[in-house]
Amino acid sequence: MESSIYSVVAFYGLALTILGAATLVVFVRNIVHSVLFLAVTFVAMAGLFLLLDADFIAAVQVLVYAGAVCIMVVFGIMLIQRADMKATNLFNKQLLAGGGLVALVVALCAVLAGRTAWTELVTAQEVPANTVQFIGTLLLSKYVIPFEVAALLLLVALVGAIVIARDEEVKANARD
Amino acid sequence: MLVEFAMQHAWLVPLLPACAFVVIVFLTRPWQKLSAIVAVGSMAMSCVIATLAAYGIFTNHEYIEKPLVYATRWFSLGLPGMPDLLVEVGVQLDPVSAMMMFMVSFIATFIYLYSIGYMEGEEGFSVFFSYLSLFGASMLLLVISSNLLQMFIAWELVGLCSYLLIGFYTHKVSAREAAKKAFVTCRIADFGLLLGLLSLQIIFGTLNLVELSDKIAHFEEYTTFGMITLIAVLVFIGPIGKSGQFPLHVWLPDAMEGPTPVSALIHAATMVVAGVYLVARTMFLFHEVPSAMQLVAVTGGFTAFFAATIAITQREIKRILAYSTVSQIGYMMLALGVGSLSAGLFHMWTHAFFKALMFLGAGSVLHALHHKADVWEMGGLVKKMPITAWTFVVGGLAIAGIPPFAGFWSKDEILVAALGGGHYVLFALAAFTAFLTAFYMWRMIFLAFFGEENPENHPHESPWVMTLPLVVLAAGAISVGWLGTPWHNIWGEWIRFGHPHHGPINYGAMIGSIVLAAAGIYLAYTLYLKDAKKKRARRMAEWFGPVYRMLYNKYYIDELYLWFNHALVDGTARLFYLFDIYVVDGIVNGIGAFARFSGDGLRVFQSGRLQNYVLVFFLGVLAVAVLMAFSGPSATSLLLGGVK
Amino acid sequence: MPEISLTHYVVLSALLFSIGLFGVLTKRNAVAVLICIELMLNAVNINLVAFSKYITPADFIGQIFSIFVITVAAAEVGVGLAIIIAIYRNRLSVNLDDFDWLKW
Amino acid sequence: MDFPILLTILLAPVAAALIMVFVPKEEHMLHKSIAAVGTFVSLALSLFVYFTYNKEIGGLQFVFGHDLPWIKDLGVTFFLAADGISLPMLLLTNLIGFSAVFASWNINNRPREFFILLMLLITGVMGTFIAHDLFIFLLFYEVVVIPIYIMVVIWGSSKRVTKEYAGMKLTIYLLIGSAFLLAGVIALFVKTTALAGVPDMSFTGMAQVAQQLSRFDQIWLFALMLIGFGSLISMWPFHSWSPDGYAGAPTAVSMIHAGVLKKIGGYGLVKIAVYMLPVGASFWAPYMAVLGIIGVAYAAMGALAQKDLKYVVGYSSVSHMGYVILAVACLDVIGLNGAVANMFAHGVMAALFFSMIGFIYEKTHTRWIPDMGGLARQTPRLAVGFMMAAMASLGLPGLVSFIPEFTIFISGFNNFGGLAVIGIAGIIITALYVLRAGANTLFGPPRPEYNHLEDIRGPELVPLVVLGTVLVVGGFLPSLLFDMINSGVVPLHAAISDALQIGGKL
Repeated sequence: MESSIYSVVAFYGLALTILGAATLVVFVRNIVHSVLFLAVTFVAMAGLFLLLDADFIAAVQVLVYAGAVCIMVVFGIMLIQRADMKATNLFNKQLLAGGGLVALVVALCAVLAGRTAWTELVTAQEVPANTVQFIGTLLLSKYVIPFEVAALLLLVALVGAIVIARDEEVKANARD
Repeated sequence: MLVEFAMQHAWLVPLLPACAFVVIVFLTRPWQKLSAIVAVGSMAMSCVIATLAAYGIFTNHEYIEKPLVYATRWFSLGLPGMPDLLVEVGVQLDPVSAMMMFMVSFIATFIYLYSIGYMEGEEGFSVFFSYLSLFGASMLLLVISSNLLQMFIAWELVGLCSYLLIGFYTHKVSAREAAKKAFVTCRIADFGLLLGLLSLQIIFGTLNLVELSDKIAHFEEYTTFGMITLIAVLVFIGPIGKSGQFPLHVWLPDAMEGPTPVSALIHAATMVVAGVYLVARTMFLFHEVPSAMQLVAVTGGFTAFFAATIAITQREIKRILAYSTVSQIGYMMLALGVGSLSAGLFHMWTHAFFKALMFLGAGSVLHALHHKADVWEMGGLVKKMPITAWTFVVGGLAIAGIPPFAGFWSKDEILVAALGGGHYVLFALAAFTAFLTAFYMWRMIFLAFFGEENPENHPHESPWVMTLPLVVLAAGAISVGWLGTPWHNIWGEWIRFGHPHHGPINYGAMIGSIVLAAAGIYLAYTLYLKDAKKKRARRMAEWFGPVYRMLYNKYYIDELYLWFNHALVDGTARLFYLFDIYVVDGIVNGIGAFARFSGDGLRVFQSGRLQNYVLVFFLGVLAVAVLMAFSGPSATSLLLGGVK
Repeated sequence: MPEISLTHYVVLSALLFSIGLFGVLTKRNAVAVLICIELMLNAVNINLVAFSKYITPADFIGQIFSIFVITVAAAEVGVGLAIIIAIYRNRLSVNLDDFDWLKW
Repeated sequence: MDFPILLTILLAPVAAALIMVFVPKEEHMLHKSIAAVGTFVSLALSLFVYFTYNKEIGGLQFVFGHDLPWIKDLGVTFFLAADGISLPMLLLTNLIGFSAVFASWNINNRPREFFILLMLLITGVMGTFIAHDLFIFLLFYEVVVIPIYIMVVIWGSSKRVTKEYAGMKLTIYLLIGSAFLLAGVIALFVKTTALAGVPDMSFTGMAQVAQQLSRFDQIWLFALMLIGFGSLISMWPFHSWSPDGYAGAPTAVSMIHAGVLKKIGGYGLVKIAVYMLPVGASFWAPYMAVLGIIGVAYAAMGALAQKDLKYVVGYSSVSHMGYVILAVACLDVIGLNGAVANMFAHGVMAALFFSMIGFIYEKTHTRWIPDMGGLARQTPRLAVGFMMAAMASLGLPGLVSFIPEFTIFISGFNNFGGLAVIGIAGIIITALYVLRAGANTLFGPPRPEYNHLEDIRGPELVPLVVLGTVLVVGGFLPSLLFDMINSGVVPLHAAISDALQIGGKL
């Protein structure tokens, strides 16, 4: 099993970045800043995927999340928020209850993580070098149906998003 | 030949008027004259058939003991061979029903004829005749019934016709109330009768008159004496209501709200004596129970006296006649109760003629005076309406019991029967009532037809369709009693229960009753005609103030019943209704409200905020995860539905 | 020598998930909630990829699964934003506290 | 087994409803005509069936679908059949259904939807009467409930209670009743299947097994069914939906509900509960009799206190159903005959009553008795119909309801003696309230504000003619009705007696 010091350092570095950025996403008071830190989180996560020998996922992560999703969110914000972006991202009254629940979740996860005998599950097998080829083959053979369904889902989501977001006036114009 | 035909087709007698009813309702209603002709014609044909059939019965002694019965199955329940309940309908012809059939159809024919004149120009002329036809059909059906259930049906149908005809002037509140009162009062009585019939059916398994009379003759095989007494009393409740006996007489005077021909036909001559007829038909039952006979006699005697006292003080011509009817039916009941079926039915027979006559006369007067009914406002009508007046006088003589008019013979026979049976108190009551009857009848006659004319009135004699029935009935009122003179009692030969009765002629009772009647007439003459100027009557009324008021207000019985109805029945009904709304429905609504309130309570958790729901959702997830993690495989498998 | 094991990734994933959950539960802004959902989905992806590497490296189940998750997430963001925009157009607000229509 | 005539009767209204779906909704007259034709086909065919049924042979005739599995594993077949008990009910349904179409002739608020729902309602009711399978019976019963709710809420009228309340009460009450029934049926099914080994939901098949059940089982199963059918037939104290429901419902629904739907309860009691669980029935009979008699007297008193015409008839129908329960409790040939016949008679009478009240309400816009009077002058034909119904209601001989009541009285008096007298005394109170309502509505001085009223005419006369004819014909020829019912009751009673002999020994 690979265990170079670089990977350890890289892991902790990336993990801290991810957690720190994610925390800021939640806690900053300006929604645009939140999105910015979200992008940071996503990029750091792509690094993490590289550590996990998942090159293709890492690429997708950067393209889809850091690229498309973040941009889309920013566009969304631009459409709906006031010009003044201060105090656009506040907490509601559930702060304490939410915190308590999250603490419980964390505690449970900790207990479960500690109790689970991970070493018994882990294999000594290596991840094949060329992940893209394998993924491509699998997606178009074994997982072809889910793949097509996913394509369909995207199409439906595309149409749905347009229909939902479209303005009444636009609709009226389109009819004319 | 014709007689044979009539006897075999006696069912046509009620059927013809029934057809007339249908024809008038559905076809000839728009043409008044035609409707009247249909009604009168059908009844006349019925009368012809009835007369022929009666002739057939009365020329053959055999039918006295063994009635001629044609019957057929009406419906049955249970296995065809051995039914649990078999009801037959049929025709029973014997002297009693033949006499009654003839009497009803004969009088009805003339009253229908009279109605053409009386109802002329009234709204609903055709409808009136259709009702009359329906009544004729029902009454004749009642008369010829071979089965008590069939009789009960006809009994109720005549009640319906009575209801419809009393309330004929639908726009009058008084008519509406009177009709309702008549129906409900009779209904109360019919409840008793129905219970009696049910008991008979259950105990003896049949309601056919002939079979019943055979079985009841030795009722010990079926039931106890107490039960048979109870049944007799229950059966008698029916006649109490229908024939206006105390204490259910209250509807009959009010029934005078109907058109006068109706009063004459239904509430004097035919329907109200149906009770007498029923008791006569079920004599085999009463005969077995002396105490029930006693009850009949006492009820009759008391009612006769009681109604006569009320009649003395009344002012409206038809009301006086109505109380007189109640009183006379009391006589009939008295006769039946003391065991003389022939005397009771004989009085019914004569009464039908003279009372119908008097009612029609009263109708003629009302027609002339435009429905001014108070006898004190009449007077001297004899000059303008001679036929009406003199026929009325004939009726008055008949009812007072002056020989040789019809009423004398029948009343005398009742008195003799009461005396012969040893019922001295009832005899005294009946004799005194005879005096009262003569008095109040002649009071009315003197006040209305003699004395000074009231200048406000402009009477005129009625047309021939009205006077012809008067004359015919007057002839009847004179002569029909000769059938049953003590010297040659043809009536008693034929119409009787058990063996014919041949006692010695009681001249004492005969002379006594003539004297009483004459005294009554004389008293009326002095008070209201000879010394009318002296206002003695007025002063007497003042002397006996409380008594007079009590009599004038009919012993306050109506008020008592009204109070009972309003306070007790309506009050209880109200109570039941409130109980229903607040208790029974309260429980139902309470259950509904419980569901609603618990829903309201639970709604607090339904904040409508998405994040709230997420919170709860994750709490649930957490709980499930904890359960799965810490309670071993059994809980996990439970949650996952047994999937490993 | 501290070795980076599966446990590390799982714990990281759990923490990221918790942060996301916290955000979902407590943020007022609908867009923020949407973002936090993305965080939670990413936490799941870390798990999937980590399991893929350590447990079934040859089958790529985890990786393929995470691709589908990403797909769904993208679709979700698209539709979610559309809904938010539509709501905003009606109510001029993206504050989730103003929306309690689920009550009816 | 040639032409599936029962199925045709059942589906004719459905076909009418289907056609209506494709007719434009503005064509009011066309919708009404289609509904009339659909119900007329059913009526004509059911008359044909009624008169061609062989009463000498008796038993099930015109059988359809006994080999047509519906749910195979539960032994459910689409079994339609008619016998002497169901045929009068089928005929009644069609008489009333046909009249109800004409009683609703003046509906102009969404007539298409109204008549479609009405057709479904009629079909559901017919289905319960000709189903010979317990499951199909329940299925049709549930079909009935929903249209009623919608019809009450949309076309009903609010007086003492709102129409929403009335519709809700009606629906929920009946559903709760049917929940008890359902529980009973399921338990019965489980018990009989365990006993017989093979599931069979047909009445006869199930009854043969069920009659063998132990005394204890029969008693509690019958109790469940009694509550279920009891709430349907408005047995005291489960009656309170009836007056409110009828008052809120539109005319046609009141007619069908009071006329036939209620009778499903009585029909089920006779043909399911008593037939399958005779030992339970004989255990509960005295209690049923008491409840029936309370119902008679209590509801009659309640009716006396009413001032709204529909409430009077609503309470009166509860009162009349008391007689039916009393009659069923007698468990003898006369009583069972009387029960079925009285259901028929009351159905005709109540439907006529409600249709006439409906017309009165339509024309005067009131049902409040003190606000009326003298209508006999202004609307004589209406008055005739009203009085006929009133007279039938008080059991006037010569109309169809007298003989059934008479048989019930005989049987009740025979079995329960003095207790039944209280019930019989109900005829006096009935006379009082019916005459009071009739007199105060129709007679007395005519009111000037009603001078412009038009009497019923044309299609509006159909209910009066159809139902009035049945009232009179049934009154004078009771054998037409009783021979039919008797042919169904006698074998049923024989089966009960045999089972009672064994006494549920298993």
